[in-house]
Amino acid sequence: MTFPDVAPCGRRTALKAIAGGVATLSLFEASMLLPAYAADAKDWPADAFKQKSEADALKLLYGKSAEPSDKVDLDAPEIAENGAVVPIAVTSTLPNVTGIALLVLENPYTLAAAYKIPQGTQPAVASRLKMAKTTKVVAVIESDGKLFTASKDVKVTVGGCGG
Amino acid sequence: MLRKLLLLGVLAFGAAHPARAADTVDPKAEFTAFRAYFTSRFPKVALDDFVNGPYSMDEGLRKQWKEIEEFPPYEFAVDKGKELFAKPFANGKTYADCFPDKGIGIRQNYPYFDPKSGQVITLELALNQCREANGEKPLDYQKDDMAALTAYMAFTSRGKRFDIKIPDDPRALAAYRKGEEYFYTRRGQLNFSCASCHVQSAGNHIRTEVLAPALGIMAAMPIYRSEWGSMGTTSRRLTSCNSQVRAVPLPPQDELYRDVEYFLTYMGNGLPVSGPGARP
Amino acid sequence: MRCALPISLMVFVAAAGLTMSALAAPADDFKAAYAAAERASKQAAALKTQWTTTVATLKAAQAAATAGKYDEAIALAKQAQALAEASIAQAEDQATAWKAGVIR
Amino acid sequence: MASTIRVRAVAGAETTEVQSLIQHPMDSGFVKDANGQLIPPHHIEVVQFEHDGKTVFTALWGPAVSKDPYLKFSFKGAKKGDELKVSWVDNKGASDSLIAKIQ
Repeated sequence: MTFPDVAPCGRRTALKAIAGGVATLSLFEASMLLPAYAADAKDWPADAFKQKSEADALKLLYGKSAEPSDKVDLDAPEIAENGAVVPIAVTSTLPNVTGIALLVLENPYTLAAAYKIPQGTQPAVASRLKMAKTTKVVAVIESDGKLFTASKDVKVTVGGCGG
Repeated sequence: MLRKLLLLGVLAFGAAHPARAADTVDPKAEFTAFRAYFTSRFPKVALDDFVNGPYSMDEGLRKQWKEIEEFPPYEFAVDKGKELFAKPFANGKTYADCFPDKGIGIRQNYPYFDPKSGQVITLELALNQCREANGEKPLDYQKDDMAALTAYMAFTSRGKRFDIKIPDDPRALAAYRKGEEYFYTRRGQLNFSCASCHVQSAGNHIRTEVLAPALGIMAAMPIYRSEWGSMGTTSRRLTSCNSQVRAVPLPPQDELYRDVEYFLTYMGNGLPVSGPGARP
Repeated sequence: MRCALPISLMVFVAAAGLTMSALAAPADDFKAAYAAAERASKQAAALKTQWTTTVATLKAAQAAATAGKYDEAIALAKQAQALAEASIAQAEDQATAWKAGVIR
Repeated sequence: MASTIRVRAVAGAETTEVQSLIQHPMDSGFVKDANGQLIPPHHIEVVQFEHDGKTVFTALWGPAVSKDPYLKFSFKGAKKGDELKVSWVDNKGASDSLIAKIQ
């Protein structure tokens, strides 16, 4: 099930897309169809960000489960310099990427960030995340409607001396 | 716990010297020895790279640092510092009127010894002296505006070589010596000196962090530490180091802090300004 | 068990001692212990060698006293004094010992 | 008040690389302040990048994104001099936006 092309974003194509069975799409995916002119809080999948497990977060976010793939490249440090600012970068050679998500499994809420990748945008993103403790970090790529993951372990401890 | 402390208390009571042995103070000779210590101990580290502290010592940390430096969080502090630096005081004057070259590209000359006051003047002290001379209240030495101002002034001096002067004036030599003494004196319940970490253990890990070598350690000031989540000045770094070894810090810009900054920055002469710096 | 006797003797004396001091108001004992600790702490501060743990223990001693827990308060005051004295010893030792570490 | 958004967008042959840094505390709600009180969650939820009236990137952030959050991505179809609109909204309804020129 590939996403209806949002651009050019004429009323007719948008309406046809919505008529085309929005019921099967989760709220998150449906909201991708509507053009938004500024960041809109309604786009934010609050429930997905409250989940404690990877599977639950992905179920709410994409409505499906994921499988590992070597076509997803996750760059994360082996030992985090500081758990408050951990540089993370993910890229993929998979086709038609429409979404990327980053999960930090040992954080109180596993989903750290999700990104919508419209047509014409490269399947790669870099960011800086917070990690509560030593954890597995999972990158999820949504390609042709299916989810593929790569993961890395990041050691996180308190920095510095005494106190 | 008490027993350990009593043991510490029974340290050999060094007989107080009736009169301090008049040891001569030779900054130049000590400069050469100081530099030789670090360059021979870390032969693979390029001299100029010492200003990057832990990142000249550990590949994994360096990679993360490089990524953060692409668009570092201290950008906001530099922009705010630039804005504050240009904002006139109530009397219409600005910081530019207090500093040589209008305050641009001069960080490499601080701290300097001021013969008139007989004091070591650090950049932070000079900024507050400028404010007070123009009828403004002094700033908190450790964070916020002072950190933003010194970040901007360091940014405008990036790459310039440190050029700290110790004039042939007994008061200047005394300040250098007191700074050196502070640097090597063990303090706090953990009984560490600056040298315990930044000389003997330079390059070693302490939890996730790597101890920066003392050579060039002042070059990146002020620093934005991920730990603080904000910009901090040399004063903030020195006082927090004291607390970490459980020594009660002196007031920021206390004479001893300014002397140790004078001593340490002098030891980094010739190295490039790398502030403001991002640190763990 | 020859050595047992002296120990039991000591225990007896200590118990007598305790009953004796129980008569003197514990608050006065605390004041004396706290004053001694404070004197040592002030001296440490003057030598710029004060430890953060001395300050914290003094505060804890004061808090325990205000809460009426005098035994604990006295113990904490004594510990604060020990910390202060250890920091003074450290400063006196370091007044000369620092030179050993200088890179020459 | 200076904008909370810093953007560097550079048009390459194929794609335009965009880096952004936004000034925001990104409080997670799990951190205590000096006197032991929990600092309530206060973080950006949605960041939107638009070029030529079309959304080219949307970020959905939770409390685990670092303070003064950074983002890098790239997209096709823009050239030097074009405008790139950036906007964000946080969980308290605060927001900011900026129109940057692609270099």
